[in-house]
Amino acid sequence: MVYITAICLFFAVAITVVVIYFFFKYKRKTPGEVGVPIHGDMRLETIWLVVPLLLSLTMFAGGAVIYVDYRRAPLDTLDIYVIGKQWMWKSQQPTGLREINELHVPVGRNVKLILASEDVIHNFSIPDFRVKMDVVPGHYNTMWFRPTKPGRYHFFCSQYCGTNHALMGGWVTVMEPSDYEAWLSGSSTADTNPVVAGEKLFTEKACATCHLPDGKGRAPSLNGVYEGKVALADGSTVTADDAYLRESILAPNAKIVAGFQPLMPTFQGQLTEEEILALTAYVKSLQSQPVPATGAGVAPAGKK
Amino acid sequence: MPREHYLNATYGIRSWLLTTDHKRIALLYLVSVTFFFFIGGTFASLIRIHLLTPGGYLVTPETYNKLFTMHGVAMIFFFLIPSIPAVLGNFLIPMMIGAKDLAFPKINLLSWYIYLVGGCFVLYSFATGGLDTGWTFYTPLSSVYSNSAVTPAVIGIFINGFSSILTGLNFIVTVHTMRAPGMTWFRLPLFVWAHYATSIIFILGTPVIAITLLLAGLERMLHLGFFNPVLGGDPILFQHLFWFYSHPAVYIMILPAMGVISEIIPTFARKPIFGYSFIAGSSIAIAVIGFFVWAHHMFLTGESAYAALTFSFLSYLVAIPSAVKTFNWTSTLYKGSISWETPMLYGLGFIGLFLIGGLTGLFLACLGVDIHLHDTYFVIAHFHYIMVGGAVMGYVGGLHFWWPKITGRLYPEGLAKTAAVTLFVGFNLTFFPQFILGYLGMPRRYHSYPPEFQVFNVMSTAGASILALGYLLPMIYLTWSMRYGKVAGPNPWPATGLEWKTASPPLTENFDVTPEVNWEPYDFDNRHDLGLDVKGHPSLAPAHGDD
Amino acid sequence: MHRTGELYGQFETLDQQRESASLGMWVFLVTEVLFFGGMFMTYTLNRSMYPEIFGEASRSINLTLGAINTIVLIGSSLTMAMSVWAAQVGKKQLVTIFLILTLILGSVFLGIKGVEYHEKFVEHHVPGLNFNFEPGSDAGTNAHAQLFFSLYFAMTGLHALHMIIGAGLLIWLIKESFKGRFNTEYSTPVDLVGLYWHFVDIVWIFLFPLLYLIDRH
Amino acid sequence: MSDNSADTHSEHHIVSPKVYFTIFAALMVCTFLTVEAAKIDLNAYFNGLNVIVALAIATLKASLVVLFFMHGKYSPKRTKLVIVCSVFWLAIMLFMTMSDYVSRPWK
Repeated sequence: MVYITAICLFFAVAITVVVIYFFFKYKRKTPGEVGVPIHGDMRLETIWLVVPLLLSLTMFAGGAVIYVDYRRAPLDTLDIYVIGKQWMWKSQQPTGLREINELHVPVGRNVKLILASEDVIHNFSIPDFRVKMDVVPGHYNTMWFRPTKPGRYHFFCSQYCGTNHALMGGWVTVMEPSDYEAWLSGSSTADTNPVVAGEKLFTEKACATCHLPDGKGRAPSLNGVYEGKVALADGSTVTADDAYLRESILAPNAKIVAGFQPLMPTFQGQLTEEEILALTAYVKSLQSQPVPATGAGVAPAGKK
Repeated sequence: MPREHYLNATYGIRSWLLTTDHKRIALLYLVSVTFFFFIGGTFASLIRIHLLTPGGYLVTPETYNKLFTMHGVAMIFFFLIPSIPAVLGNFLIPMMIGAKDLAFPKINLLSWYIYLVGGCFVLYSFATGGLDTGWTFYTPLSSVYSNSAVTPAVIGIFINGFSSILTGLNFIVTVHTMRAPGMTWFRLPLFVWAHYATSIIFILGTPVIAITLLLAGLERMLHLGFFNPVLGGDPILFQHLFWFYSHPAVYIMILPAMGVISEIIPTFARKPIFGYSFIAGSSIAIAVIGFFVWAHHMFLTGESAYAALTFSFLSYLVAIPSAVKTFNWTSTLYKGSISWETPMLYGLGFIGLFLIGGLTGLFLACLGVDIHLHDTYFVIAHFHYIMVGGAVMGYVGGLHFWWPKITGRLYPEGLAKTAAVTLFVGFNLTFFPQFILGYLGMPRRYHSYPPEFQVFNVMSTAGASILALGYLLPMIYLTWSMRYGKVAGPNPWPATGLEWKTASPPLTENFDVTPEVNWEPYDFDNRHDLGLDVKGHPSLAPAHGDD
Repeated sequence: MHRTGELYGQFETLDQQRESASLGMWVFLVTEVLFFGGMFMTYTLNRSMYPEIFGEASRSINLTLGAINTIVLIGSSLTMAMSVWAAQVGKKQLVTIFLILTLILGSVFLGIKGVEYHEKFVEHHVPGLNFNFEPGSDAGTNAHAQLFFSLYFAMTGLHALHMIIGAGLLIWLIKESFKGRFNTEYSTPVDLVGLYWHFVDIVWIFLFPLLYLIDRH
Repeated sequence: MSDNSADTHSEHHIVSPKVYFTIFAALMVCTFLTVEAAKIDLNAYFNGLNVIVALAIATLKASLVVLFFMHGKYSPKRTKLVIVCSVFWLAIMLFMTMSDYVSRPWK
């Protein structure tokens, strides 16, 4: 940023000064005067083709490094779900604690936000942390940051989303880890726990009738599936991340697990974003469960 | 002034509404784009007044959202895109290449009518419920959630697209087949090159926005699901299709302005333009590369990181031809004979503002920096520097430059200089603070904002009032000059283009006899017909280089 | 601009006029390619997201009628090309006859298209109007099948609109041709409408496999 | 009036009806082939082969129409450039947009 600013300032100032200098230096003296007929210069053209090109490539490279780092979250993150809807933000801590237009995070931890939208495109933006990401209905986006100083910081919706777009903001509170723990335990209750809610949905929506834990059902066992490698019917493999789980719930036939039939109905339009998150959280909680030898979505050996 | 010219050849309202004369059609456009400019300008003024206070008490949030949307739609689709091509381009291209008219005069008139019909739909939308989707019409907000009059607006822009397409088609064919004897491609004025490049974008880009908005409109009317995730569609696809046109559309706005500046600078520096072929080539390069960069508007939508890297890289490439142009313009001034007349002041202003606008684009093309600046006031400031500082300055400068040709009369020079300076100062005061606001993190399209941002907003509003004055002044004295201005004569500056070889105002068929071109462009030294003091020149260094 | 015979005032020669008109038409067709291109883009993405359901939905449209229509339309392209030829060699009567044949074939195409649309209407396959893909299909399948049919109707509808415009142009050409306006010297309108007609044919050549022939095995 | 007038006569090239009928016959054969090809499960050999074959045949047919019915083969270079541009830009739109979608998986 400083680098780009320096280069841009240099060119802006240099060209402006040169233009103004020429304006005075070569001001017309007599009405009939004509300028010197210079048509061009190949060497100069080459210089100002190549030099800006090289400079801009360094700018590109610098920006690319930051961006790649930003798009690839580290592994040891604190995952918080954030759902945008016209015109409020709901966030949910890993313990299930929910907040509206507020977000509490501990200082010095890598925090990953998993963003979902109930309606239109929003954008979760924390200018003080230099981060933002669109919140797009229909799929998850993630963003991550590492707060370094306790305090309260504004967050905004940066993608225009309708009438009260400007009011769709709130505060991030960055706390000392101990304060954060205290804050978490002070308000968490079992019924808000997404794993519990997800387990309930898992039965209610009849997922449990096919996805048997022992792998003997009509559908793969979900034990240990999260973050594991899943072998698909077409021979490829995918990592079972949030996006994959979401897709499997909403468009089950898109990726069929090897050895299974495409039997599952879609749940598109039947689950709210929050319910999908709860189900995902429940499936995640099965990560530590023993993986059956056969009939699993993920082969035990293939586990990371 | 000539006794008979295109303005008085025939009389009556019919002779204007049914004219196929490219010069008269240009004037019809002039009136209609000015109308839309004032509509858009009114919305802008209300926005700036509203933003004086952080709470924003002047209008409701709904109204505010409609104001900035309608400001964008009116200004972009109905002012900026047609402004220079349809007014100045229409008026000048046939004359510059020595033709009697465009290749398809009736289609030219048809484009104006299509523009009017599209404009009526959009005005209807403004009048009945307004439009609150943002000019970008992002789905599913526009196609499902908005309660405003989206459908007529979308239809209006769809229809208006055909006006652009037909104008572009006309220009391309005209430049290919209607050039006068001796008018080779490399003798074309750079204004024509710029319009040729613009027309390429008209032809290749506009149909895509037309079909995209049509699909979004169908989605809204019939509850289809092309871009609606609830029905299985993908909202990001809309953005891809939208920006496939709308990013090149930025070049539709700026390329013709660059063309104007490339005419003004050699004329008032009275020397050949530096690196003619590089300026011509860079216009084409911008038009072509401009099509490969669109997804840089989408770095944070969750698009593939590989795609983001590619598009960022290509975005830097498109910056190069613009830089080449700027360097060449600057070098043209070197050892010139620079006159400080009004069009040249606009030329100077253009270079300064375009420089800032272009260079701040480098920040936004930079992936890492864009994470912070995306969708903030920094973006607003950046594209206003390009579109207002660049395109509008070019347009107003061009109007001043060719005003004697269009009307046969000169405007009051003193007033005109005052207006040019007012515009420059007002513009910078309006938009420079917005760069700072953006850097501080103020998101765009906010009807109320945290109080810490107020200082810069007040500065911006103050600047906007100066800017408004700067636009009113030319309106008044240009209108005045049509009747009372000093008679200009065929070539008042003097300039080298073919358009200055005919009377001011020109005859209906432009030239008495088809001209024959046997000189190079901007070649003041060998043009003894201009009445300049060629011999008085200190050093006639042999011309070298690429020309 | 005044006009001398078939030469408009802004042009110097008939050659220049013909050249301009032909280039103009080609450039116009470029915009048409990109215009349909937006829809092909939407189609490509949606099909790649829901390949199975697109296949299922495609199998529910009438292949026989689609294939017949393809033949009819290519046939009309042939007669159109023949009328251009007839104009070039100065057989004025043949021009009219081939134009009429083209118009008839074009109308047959539109007629068959109408029959297909009617079938879809009866089957509740028209998006937005009580759309129901198959009795008992779930919400997701329904939505995705509706995407297919939205594209089917948007693409074939836009194509049919072009056909109707083309038919209008043909009627005008037939009228002019009756007056014997087209000859070896001047046949620009026939050439241009010919280009347009062939383009519409080309669009169909792509629409046919993309809409009718997904997973027919 | 224009430097391209040398090209104009080639644009007036007369194609004989025999060529037209041959092309028509070829188009008919292609139509038959594309329908039959769709009925075979080519995807079993190579995933997506069905689409590739269908599009290849369609492209062939379209090329025949452009080259012969539309006289593309006998047109001036400029017209050929226009045709190539349209295809190229369509390809940019399809290819670059799809490149985003297929490269989404990131880790």
